[in-house]
Amino acid sequence: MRLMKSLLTGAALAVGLAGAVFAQEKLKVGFIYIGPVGDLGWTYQHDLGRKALDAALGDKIETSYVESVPEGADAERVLTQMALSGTKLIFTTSFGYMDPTINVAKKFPDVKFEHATGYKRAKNVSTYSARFYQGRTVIGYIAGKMTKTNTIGYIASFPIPEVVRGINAAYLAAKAVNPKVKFKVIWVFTWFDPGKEADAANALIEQGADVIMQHTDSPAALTIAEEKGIYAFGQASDMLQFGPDARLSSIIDNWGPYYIERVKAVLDGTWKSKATWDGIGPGMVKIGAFSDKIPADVQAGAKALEKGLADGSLNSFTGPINKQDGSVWLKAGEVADDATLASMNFYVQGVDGKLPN
Amino acid sequence: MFQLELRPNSSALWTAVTPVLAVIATMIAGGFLFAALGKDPVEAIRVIFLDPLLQPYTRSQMLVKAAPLILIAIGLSMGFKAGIWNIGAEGQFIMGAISGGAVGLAFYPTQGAWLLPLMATAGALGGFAWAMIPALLKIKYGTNEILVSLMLVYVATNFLGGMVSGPLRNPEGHNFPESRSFQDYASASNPELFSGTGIHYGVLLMFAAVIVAYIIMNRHILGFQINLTGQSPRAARFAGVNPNVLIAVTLGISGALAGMAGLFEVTGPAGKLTTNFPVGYGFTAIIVAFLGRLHPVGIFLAGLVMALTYIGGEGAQFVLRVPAAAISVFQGMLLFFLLAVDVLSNYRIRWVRKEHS
Amino acid sequence: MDLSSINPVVLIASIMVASTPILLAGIGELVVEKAGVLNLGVEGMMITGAIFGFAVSVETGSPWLGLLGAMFGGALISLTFGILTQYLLSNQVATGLALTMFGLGLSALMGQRYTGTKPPSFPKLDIQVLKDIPYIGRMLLSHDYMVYISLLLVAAVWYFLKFTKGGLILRAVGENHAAAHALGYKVVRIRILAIMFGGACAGLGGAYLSLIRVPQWTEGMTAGAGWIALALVVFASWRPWRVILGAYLFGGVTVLQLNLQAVGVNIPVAYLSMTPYLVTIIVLVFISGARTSAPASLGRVFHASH
Amino acid sequence: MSLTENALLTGNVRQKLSVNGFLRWGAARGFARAIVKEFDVRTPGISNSAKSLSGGNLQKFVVGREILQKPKVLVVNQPTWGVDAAAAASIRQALMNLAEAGATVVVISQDLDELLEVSDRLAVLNEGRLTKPRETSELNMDEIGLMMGGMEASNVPA
Repeated sequence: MRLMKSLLTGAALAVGLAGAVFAQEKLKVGFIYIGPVGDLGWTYQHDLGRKALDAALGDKIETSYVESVPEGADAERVLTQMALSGTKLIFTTSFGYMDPTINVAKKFPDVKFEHATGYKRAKNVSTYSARFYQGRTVIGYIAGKMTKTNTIGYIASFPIPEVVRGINAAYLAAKAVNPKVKFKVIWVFTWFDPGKEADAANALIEQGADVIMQHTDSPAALTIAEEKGIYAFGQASDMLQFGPDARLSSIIDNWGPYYIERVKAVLDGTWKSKATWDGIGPGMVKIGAFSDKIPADVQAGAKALEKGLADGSLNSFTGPINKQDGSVWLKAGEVADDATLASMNFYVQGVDGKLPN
Repeated sequence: MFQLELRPNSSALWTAVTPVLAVIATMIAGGFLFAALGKDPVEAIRVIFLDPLLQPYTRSQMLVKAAPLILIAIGLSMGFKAGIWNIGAEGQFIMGAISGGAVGLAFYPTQGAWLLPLMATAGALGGFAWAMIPALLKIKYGTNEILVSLMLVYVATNFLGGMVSGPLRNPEGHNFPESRSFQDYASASNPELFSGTGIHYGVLLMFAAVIVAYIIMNRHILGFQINLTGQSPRAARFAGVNPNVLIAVTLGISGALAGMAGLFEVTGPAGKLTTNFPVGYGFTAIIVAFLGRLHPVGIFLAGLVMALTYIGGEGAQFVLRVPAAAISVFQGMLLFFLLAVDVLSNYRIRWVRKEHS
Repeated sequence: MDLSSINPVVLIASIMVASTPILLAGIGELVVEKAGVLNLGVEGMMITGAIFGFAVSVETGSPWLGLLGAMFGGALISLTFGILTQYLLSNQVATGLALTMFGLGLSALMGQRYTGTKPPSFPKLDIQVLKDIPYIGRMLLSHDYMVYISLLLVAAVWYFLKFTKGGLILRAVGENHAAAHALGYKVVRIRILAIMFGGACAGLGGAYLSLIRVPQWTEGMTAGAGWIALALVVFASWRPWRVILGAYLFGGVTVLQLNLQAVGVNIPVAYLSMTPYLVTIIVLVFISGARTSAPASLGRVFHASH
Repeated sequence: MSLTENALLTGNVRQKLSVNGFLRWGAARGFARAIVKEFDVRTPGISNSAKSLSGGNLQKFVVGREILQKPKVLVVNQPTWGVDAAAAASIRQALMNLAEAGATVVVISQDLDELLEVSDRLAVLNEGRLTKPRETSELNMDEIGLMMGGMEASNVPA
């Protein structure tokens, strides 16, 4: 009974004090995540970005997050609750949050929103995404150089432009340095299913792939590669611990700098709605340290590629490039425009198989 | 040792008191859980159970979140009362959303007030048809409806995947596996009826379903036959109840309600058909039905409590930084306690001396 | 497209590995259902086993202790279900679903410390002579120990149910709990034991994922395997040997479609993935009239005074 | 199931306890109360569950439930089985009253004394064959014994 009594008085006190929380002057920054922060992939990296934000501006801001929020109705409610409780800047970190973000933004013109990977903007809604395909150009180059069987396995999630772009970029880079290279693509139709990703890796290895690339979230494929003694790459995070021998490099999502920049903009009142699509240059995409399995000349080549993409002297999609059906996409010297890249739904010539639709 | 003794008459008092007991027990056990995570237990309980009740927005959102749960649970409870176990409401929910949604998309972009009612009808029929599969198999072959309806959930899930990446995919949606947005298609959308509340037609339907179900179960011969069959199938046959008709009727009603819940969810809060719009309402509703003791009013309250823990749980995440995992443990405990105490309404506990052998 | 490049030997070998988690969970659930209890919480027990096994394995450095830990974890959480349904007479369907919700949360909470950790690696059956036997060696004799243990477990369950008194009692309890009670058997105690056995097997299945197949811990990593295990018990029409067949079919469809893609065959993945479930429904219809249908007391509440 | 619901079980149609499928609980309770009163069913109230009644009281309730509906034909099987003597007597009386009022009552029983008391005509089932019914008043114990032994009483030499 004493416990009950103290619980009840405690509850009464807490209700009375609830108002006081809002008195603090710190800027409230919220995040909503599609997965758990422990997914070691997409959400994990966004949360690292949030932690970087805390570390950099912790005295002026207060961050909070809600994880594993389903897209749709639940997202809209969580966003509204965040806005209602005084959050002034909210990062919505999944494509499926696009409509909920726009809807809630309409109701809270004073709250600023940042939506990752979408294409709908508003006065108080910015979009941001990373040119992961630049990273895929670099690791595609490494893969093309490292394969002995000239067969590269690619585990893909859904046939959306982002993923298709990655396959094309990696293929073009590999093909450029290894004309005999073949890409075998398996669509697993999930972002996260370690068992299935492992099965896909095994199937690819069985078909002769000795380098595995992936566009799914778990480190399963890397652990399989380690076991089978072939090569693979880290995805989203570095993942070195899962395949110390197999991992050649990695594409790391690095959201921290962008988050810090945008929060600073809100703090000094210069925030404006804009579309950001940053690549290796601003550091949104990072290439993980090279494994010493990669020969020095290949490392140098990859570094040069990385540098060229970063300073803009190189472009992942530079003509001449034909589409898979043989029609011309880019003439010699022509580079792809962002609109085409943003809605890419075709393979380039040379990629095997048919794009599912 | 303790022994359970069947009460000759189930106790109305205990039926009313036990849920309160369970909630208190959950608060205590949950308090320990949150304390172990280093959070203030009193504040955590307050944020989960009290805060959502204090804001008008979260209050109306409780209805929105609870609406599909209650709608489905109401339908399921009728079958459960008669000993007919439809546990495939998730599949009927999905098929309702697909069939109703497909009708809407087929008329795109025609506008007309007739469209949403037509879609709702198609949704109900879709759910109904899906539920008739286990019903007919049970009537004709005596197949176990628990297992057939469960299998059909997986079939529906895969079918949804095929539909949104095939015939129902948004032709302007960059290949993302999702349909056109119903929110952007006025006549096919299930709009917010009272500004700022999120209340939509599905919520109204939910209230209607609770009332009608109450009347049927307490005032109508169908409800009497359902209760009778559940308590004594033999007596029911003597009284002229045709068990096959009852199987078809109860499965049909629950399928139709689940189908409509799916349609209103997908055209309203969820906004579009995607592979991840079903978030398990069909399964959670089974729990809601039992927490509500299979009584329409009980189900209504249970659905609200369930919604409260979801919404309060989100609050606890961003106010107190409680991990989402702790919230689902907490919900699991609540369910366990609620299921455990139910025994007291039908049994009494007696202390008996262990007889000597 | 070149179908001949799919090596059936390797395909079968990878199907065996891919199916082991659902096989383990399935054979456990079969025993539970044979005792007349329907536990829908397999997913929750599997994921609990996955994290228990992972944690014990990392902390002790011993994969074998990890497997024991997984069995313990699975059995422990299934005991919650057992107490609720057997002593407190709660509804089995609702309790099983609650168990899954609880298990997913508990495992995620426990696993926070282990994200990104690599567990100690697991020994393989590595006998060069056996491995070199053509075809059979690679297909059947080059797996990790758990693949064989899971098959042995199926054999043991089959033997137990068919040839031992204990098995007979267990089946009697599942067929007609009232009659079994009248004969003096402790229905509740037998069911609790069966439930714990099921929990231990599901836990082992989960740990197979987290310790052997994809050695890592990530939240929600069972990704629905527990639900498939439930389906395949039905597919197997409650016969132990058919659980193997079912597991290889359910696991095999996924592996097969991935392999077909790898050689460049375009297949409608969604429609192919639903086939095992449709087959299961057809099987259910066929066995509904036969002797070997569901245990008669499946899912029904037992109380001695009824 | 409460006594009211039990009364509704078979009384629905003849007692008009529902209109267009909607139940008239008031009428059903009235019917249940009438049964309890007329057949002296010992129970604290009609909302009590049927299984809380003793065997004899339940039997009285069930028989009463049927008799009060004034059926034209009533078939009862072992109407007084397991019922105490006083209750059994009142059940028998009720059956005879119903027959008196013009209904056909078929009583199946193993209690010969009971049959002799209530019946006008008697037939015996032996090895799956039913004998020709005979006027009870014309029968003596020997003849009944022969019928039970499988001999048609009419074939017995006088």
